[in-house]
Amino acid sequence: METITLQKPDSQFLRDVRERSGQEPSNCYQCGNCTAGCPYNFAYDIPVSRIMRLLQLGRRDEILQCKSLWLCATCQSCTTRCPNGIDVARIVDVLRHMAREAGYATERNVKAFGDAFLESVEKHGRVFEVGVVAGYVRKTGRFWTDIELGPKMLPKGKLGLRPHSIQGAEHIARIFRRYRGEPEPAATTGGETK
Amino acid sequence: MRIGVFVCHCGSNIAATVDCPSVAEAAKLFPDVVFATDTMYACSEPGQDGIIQAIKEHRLDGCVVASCSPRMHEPTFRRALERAGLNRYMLEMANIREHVSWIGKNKELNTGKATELVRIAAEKLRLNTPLFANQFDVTKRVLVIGGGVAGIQAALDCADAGIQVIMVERETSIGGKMAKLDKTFPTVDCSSCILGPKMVDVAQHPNITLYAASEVEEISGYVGNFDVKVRRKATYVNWASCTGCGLCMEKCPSKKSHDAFNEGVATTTAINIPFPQAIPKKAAINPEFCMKLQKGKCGVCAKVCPTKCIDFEQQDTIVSEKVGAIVAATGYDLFDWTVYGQYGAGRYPDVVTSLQYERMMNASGPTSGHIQRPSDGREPKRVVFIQCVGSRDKSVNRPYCSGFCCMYTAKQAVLTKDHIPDSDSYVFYMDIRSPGKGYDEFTRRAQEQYGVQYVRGRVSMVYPKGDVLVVRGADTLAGTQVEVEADLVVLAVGVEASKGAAHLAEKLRISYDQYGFFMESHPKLKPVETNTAGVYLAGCSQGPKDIPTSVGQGSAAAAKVLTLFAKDKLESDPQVSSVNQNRCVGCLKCTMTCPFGAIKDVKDRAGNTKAEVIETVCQGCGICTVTCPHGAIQLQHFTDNQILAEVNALCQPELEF
Amino acid sequence: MSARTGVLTEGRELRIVGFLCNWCSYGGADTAGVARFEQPTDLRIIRVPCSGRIDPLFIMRALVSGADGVLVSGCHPRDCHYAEGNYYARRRLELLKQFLPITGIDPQRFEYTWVSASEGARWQDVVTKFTNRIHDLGPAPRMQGGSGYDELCLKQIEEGVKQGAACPCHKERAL
Amino acid sequence: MTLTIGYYPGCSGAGTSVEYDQSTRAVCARLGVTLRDVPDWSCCGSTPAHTVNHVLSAALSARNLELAAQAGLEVVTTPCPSCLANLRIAGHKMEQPAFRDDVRALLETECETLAETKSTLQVMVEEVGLDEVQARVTKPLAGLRVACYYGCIMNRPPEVMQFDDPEHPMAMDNLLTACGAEVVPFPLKVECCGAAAGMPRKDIVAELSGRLLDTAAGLGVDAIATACPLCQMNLDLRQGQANAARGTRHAIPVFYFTQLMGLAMGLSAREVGLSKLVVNPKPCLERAGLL
Ligand SMILES: Cc1cc2nc3c(=O)[nH]c(=O)nc-3n(C[C@H](O)[C@H](O)[C@H](O)COP(=O)(O)OP(=O)(O)OC[C@H]3O[C@@H](n4cnc5c(N)ncnc54)[C@H](O)[C@@H]3O)c2cc1C
Ligand SMILES: Cc1cc2nc3c(=O)[nH]c(=O)nc-3n(C[C@H](O)[C@H](O)[C@H](O)COP(=O)(O)OP(=O)(O)OC[C@H]3O[C@@H](n4cnc5c(N)ncnc54)[C@H](O)[C@@H]3O)c2cc1C
Ligand code: SF4
Ligand code: SF4
Ligand code: SF4
Ligand code: SF4
Ligand code: SF4
Ligand code: SF4
Ligand code: SF4
Ligand code: SF4
Repeated sequence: METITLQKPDSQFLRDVRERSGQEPSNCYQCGNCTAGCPYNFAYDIPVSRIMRLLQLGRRDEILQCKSLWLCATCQSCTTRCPNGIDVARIVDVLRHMAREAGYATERNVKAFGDAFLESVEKHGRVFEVGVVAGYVRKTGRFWTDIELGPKMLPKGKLGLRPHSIQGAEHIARIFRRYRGEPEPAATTGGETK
Repeated sequence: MRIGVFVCHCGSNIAATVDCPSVAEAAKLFPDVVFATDTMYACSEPGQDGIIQAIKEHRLDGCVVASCSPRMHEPTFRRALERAGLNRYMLEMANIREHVSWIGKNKELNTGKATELVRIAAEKLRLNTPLFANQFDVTKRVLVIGGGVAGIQAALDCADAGIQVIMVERETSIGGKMAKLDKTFPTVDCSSCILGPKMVDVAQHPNITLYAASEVEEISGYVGNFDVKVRRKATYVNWASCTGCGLCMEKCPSKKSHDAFNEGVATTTAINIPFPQAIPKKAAINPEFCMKLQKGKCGVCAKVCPTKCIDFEQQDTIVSEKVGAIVAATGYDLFDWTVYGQYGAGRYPDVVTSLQYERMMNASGPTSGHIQRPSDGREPKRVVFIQCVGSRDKSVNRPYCSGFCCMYTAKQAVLTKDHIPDSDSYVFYMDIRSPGKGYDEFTRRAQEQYGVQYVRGRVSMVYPKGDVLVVRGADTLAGTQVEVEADLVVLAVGVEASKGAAHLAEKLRISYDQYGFFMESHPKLKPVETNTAGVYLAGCSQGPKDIPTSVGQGSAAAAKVLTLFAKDKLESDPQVSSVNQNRCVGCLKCTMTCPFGAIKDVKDRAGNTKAEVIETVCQGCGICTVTCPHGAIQLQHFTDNQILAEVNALCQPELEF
Repeated sequence: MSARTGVLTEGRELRIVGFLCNWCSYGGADTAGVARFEQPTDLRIIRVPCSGRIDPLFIMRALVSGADGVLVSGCHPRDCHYAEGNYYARRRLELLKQFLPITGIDPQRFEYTWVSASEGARWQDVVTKFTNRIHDLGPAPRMQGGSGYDELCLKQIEEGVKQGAACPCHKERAL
Repeated sequence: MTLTIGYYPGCSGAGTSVEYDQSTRAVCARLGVTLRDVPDWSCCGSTPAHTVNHVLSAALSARNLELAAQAGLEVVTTPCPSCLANLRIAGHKMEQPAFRDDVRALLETECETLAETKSTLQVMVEEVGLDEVQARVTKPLAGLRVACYYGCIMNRPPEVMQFDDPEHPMAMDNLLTACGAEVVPFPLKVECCGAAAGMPRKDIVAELSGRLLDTAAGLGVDAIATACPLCQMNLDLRQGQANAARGTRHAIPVFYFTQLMGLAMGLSAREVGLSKLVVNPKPCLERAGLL
């Protein structure tokens, strides 16, 4: 295993996490309660309490490249039970934002699903399931692995084949554009009033 | 006046962030200062000698020592002054350690601040006057509150030294938690075999008066002369004639009474002697469960009692006692773990507390020492212990370590193996805290010889699956989640201040910390004293501690009491108020405000009303001084002029040194 | 610690006077020191036996003769070493607080609080917040040609406070 | 009882969980609760949004809360815990002025007033009340052994959700008990079912939902009641996948609690959308004499 040089923590990284999450990683005393309760632990490459430890050591790259960040479901079990009142799920959320910003996506499919979902929201204002599936398949180049579920859902009217768009769809699209810092298309600025 | 200033380095404690020589230099310019120097360790022998020599050499009338907190070394330096022939009150201290060097690293600012603190001390000292103590009598009797092992030890030590002891115990028997334990670490000897004889000694000692089922109602007075009122609670049994024969218990039809002694593991009868070795061995009725007291029907106990001592009309009574010192040894209570929903919050019968487990293992306990699952009576083959439940957990406001649960968990795991040889035990821990003599060897033995599996990590949840409990935790050393199926789960519940401790502290006028544990006078140097003269502490009332330490503190508190009683007369603190009869107009506003009733009205020769302070009663708070419209009553050593001199020293538009 | 407590170390020190009771708050300040809790350096502490010993006159004197802030701290209510000294203190100090605006002094420059001997962290917090507050207010305006208050005037203010303090309800223990 | 309250069905209510939406509306109508849809509501962003950025996520939620407030709705109820979490967390975080300003900048609106959000479960227990529910029961669910499963985020984190016990919630247990069902204490009420991992990592869902199904089966229940579209989908639609992955043969119907309430109040199978369930609920309902 790699030897960690203790005197070189990425302190900027630590500061960022502290600021963006509002949590204090040094409050963690490594009791392991978060890992103990984490339902996803079996699928993680780094257990969540070890993420907390690596965070204390300022190990940015190791953390941002781990798969666990993408698998966490924000189930809040860690947050609810941490004896030090650390909002662990929030830290994981923030780390995932940072991983995304840094261009990491070690669970490509999870990211693809999220992206497909948000694209659908951006386009229609609401989620259009078939659209999400289609977008996901397009991004991953993978056949829909749940193909056997189609016949269970379609006849029950659970998979709408037509998107339900809303009046405010353009407002939603603008929220996304502003979030990405894209310039406003001239025609729409000030268009919709609320 | 000739003032000397001594600026202490305290090694590097002060000197690292305060320029001590230049503080001394600056002090030389203050009014009346004729000598100033810095010194390495003012409190050390050479340091004190230096002060004494300077006093003699420079014919000093008073000294300013700039060093640590006066709460630490004021008595030390007062004695030094006395040895040099000065009055002890001609000393002022400037706290340049706790209030300066330890709270900031900027040497320039610190040096300036230290200089100003010396300046105000010197200004005050210029107005100091010699004060002389009075003497008063001591009542050589001691009150011990709480009859756990700590209180028992304190009581026996005092009684053996010939002091009269009044012991007040809230429950119907003394013994405290130790009486409930099965065996005790690290030697694993039987708890009642070592405590029992001591309890009997308490009962039989001619110098000990025991009030069980009693609480302290009210305390007034001061060191050497406290007046105590004790409330003796109604037990509905005339204890003077109860022989403890137990016939009443046999016949009482109400058998579902809460059994506090057995921690609710079993139920008991409404009339009850908590355990066979109880001291005093007297029956008491729990009115909540007595059919006679609730519904007016029954009275069986009264019929069977051979000595006719049942008295359903009994009321609380109050007795008064005079004592000269008080030992508070009210022990601890256990954390209410049912706030932990993830451990079932009390829903799963096979999740028990450590103390319940002690009762289950105890041969004279409700299961006669057979470990059984409360749910189905089956003998558990796999027992999981969870440590730090309600300790070291900020989320439940219990950030502190309970101190002895690591040890008793190891003990319980070992005893489990003794009781059930084909059983497995698992201990979830965060750290193993076993710093006593032979303690670490003990926890190692549990692992090495008894095969107890220690798992380093907290437990996230416990849930039932079929008739077992699944314990899901982490093994942080293995680096992952672990699960174990348990027949019985034992929670090492944390220690809390005993119920009502804060309330008692208020009556005793001692401080308590935010969790209700009593505050010692100094964490290292005065561990059994309190800030109130004549009141001492022992055992878990001050914070979690095991039996050896509790007993040690019990003896230490007794030693302090005996030291106090070694003198026939006590010296009063002369820092009390005194009335300038010329200025006093006899309005008696001071009399009305004094919280201690220390001011009486007298007539002067002309027959005018005047106030007069009873020096032994006055506690030196100075409330009267602020009340008096004429400035006639002044608290010595803290007079208006002295404090104003300090203010003036600080708040002059330009202060230049 | 400093990064998170926002201790002021730059800029000029202001003159802040503290009156602390010996048993609780002075001990609390000691505890903070023993724990090495970093604090701003502006405060100078005057030790008194009890917060009940603090005469509003002391505070007025400090404020009119150059203090930028005055901080009083005693034992928590019900926790007074002298049983009830802090109730007297609270009553008097509350009256003083109401009185200050009449004298032209910003009542923000005066604060009283309760800190026990075990509460080192709380003391650090109290000192830091109060010092920050005084720095936000800036140095107290210096009165032209002396303080403007002579000894007699101070006495009168004190009398006013005392008269309030002497009313029968001042013994009440309501929190 | 007359009560008017804002209603946010959430995207799944219009798609994968139509029967939840349908039964919620039907039960509310029966109880005299008028649901007024938030006008032109949009998606709250669900899990993907907050995993990307908290401000974006809050903006998507806040739009709805503002629209509701503008329509005069002080309280909005949503059956979906995922929507609930997003809407509540948005409201909670926007109490901080700095965060609120960031959200405003994305939204271009003032966000002066925002509606408050409550789960439909909470509305049933707190606003309608168990007595009222019980009074409406015409066909008690007697003989139906049910495990109530709340999912991981209905009550967590407790500081934000402010409802029921975060470890042992009882709201649904009490409601269904009031409806006459035999509610079995279910120890894994708040364990995660696998949530949104279904599409990208169905192995995870199979494992987690599988554990829940095993535990429920071990308790001998006739059915599971849920309050979350994702939970319901993972346990019901993906029950076959869980069986296949773990070699089990569960066939436990998974209802929305509103469907069971509806049945108890005499609504028809069609009115509560029973036909939309994947694992056939008929046998268990027939056994209990409810069909
Ligand atoms: C499960 C368990 C196992 C343990 N095993 C061991 C062991 O093996 N070895 C070991 O060294 N330590 C052990 N301990 C610790 C041990 O119990 C304590 O160290 C010891 O009991 C402390 O004694 P104490 O006198 O301070 O307090 P307590 O035993 O709590 O006694 C205090 C007494 O004061 C009384 N009291 C309380 N308030 C009042 C009041 N207001 N007025 C009058 N009376 C009052 C109480 O009723 C009680 O009788 C164990 C503790 C637990 C919980
Ligand atoms: C590095 C270090 C740091 C520490 N820091 C702390 C701390 O921060 N806080 C704390 O609470 N504790 C601390 N301690 C522990 C502390 O030192 C001890 O608790 C304390 O000194 C014990 O005091 P003592 O009187 O029992 O023993 P000692 O200090 O050892 O005193 C024993 C004395 O007896 C003398 N002596 C020995 N044999 C004989 C003999 N046959 N005849 C005559 N005289 C004899 C010795 O010369 C010595 O002067 C520290 C210890 C170490 C090693
Ligand atoms: S539960 Fe909290 S303290 Fe324990 S390891 Fe996780 S983050 Fe750290
Ligand atoms: S929130 Fe994420 S890290 Fe925390 S327990 Fe749930 S899945 Fe694990
Ligand atoms: S007098 Fe106080 S400051 Fe000086 S050396 Fe002694 S302990 Fe240190
Ligand atoms: S029968 Fe009478 S004497 Fe015997 S224990 Fe009971 S009360 Fe005491
Ligand atoms: S009177 Fe009360 S205590 Fe006596 S036997 Fe009857 S129930 Fe028991
Ligand atoms: S003694 Fe051990 S079990 Fe008890 S609180 Fe301390 S570390 Fe935890
Ligand atoms: S208040 Fe002052 S004047 Fe009045 S009686 Fe007391 S000492 Fe005398
Ligand atoms: S100083 Fe005054 S008020 Fe205080 S105890 Fe003494 S006489 Fe009473």
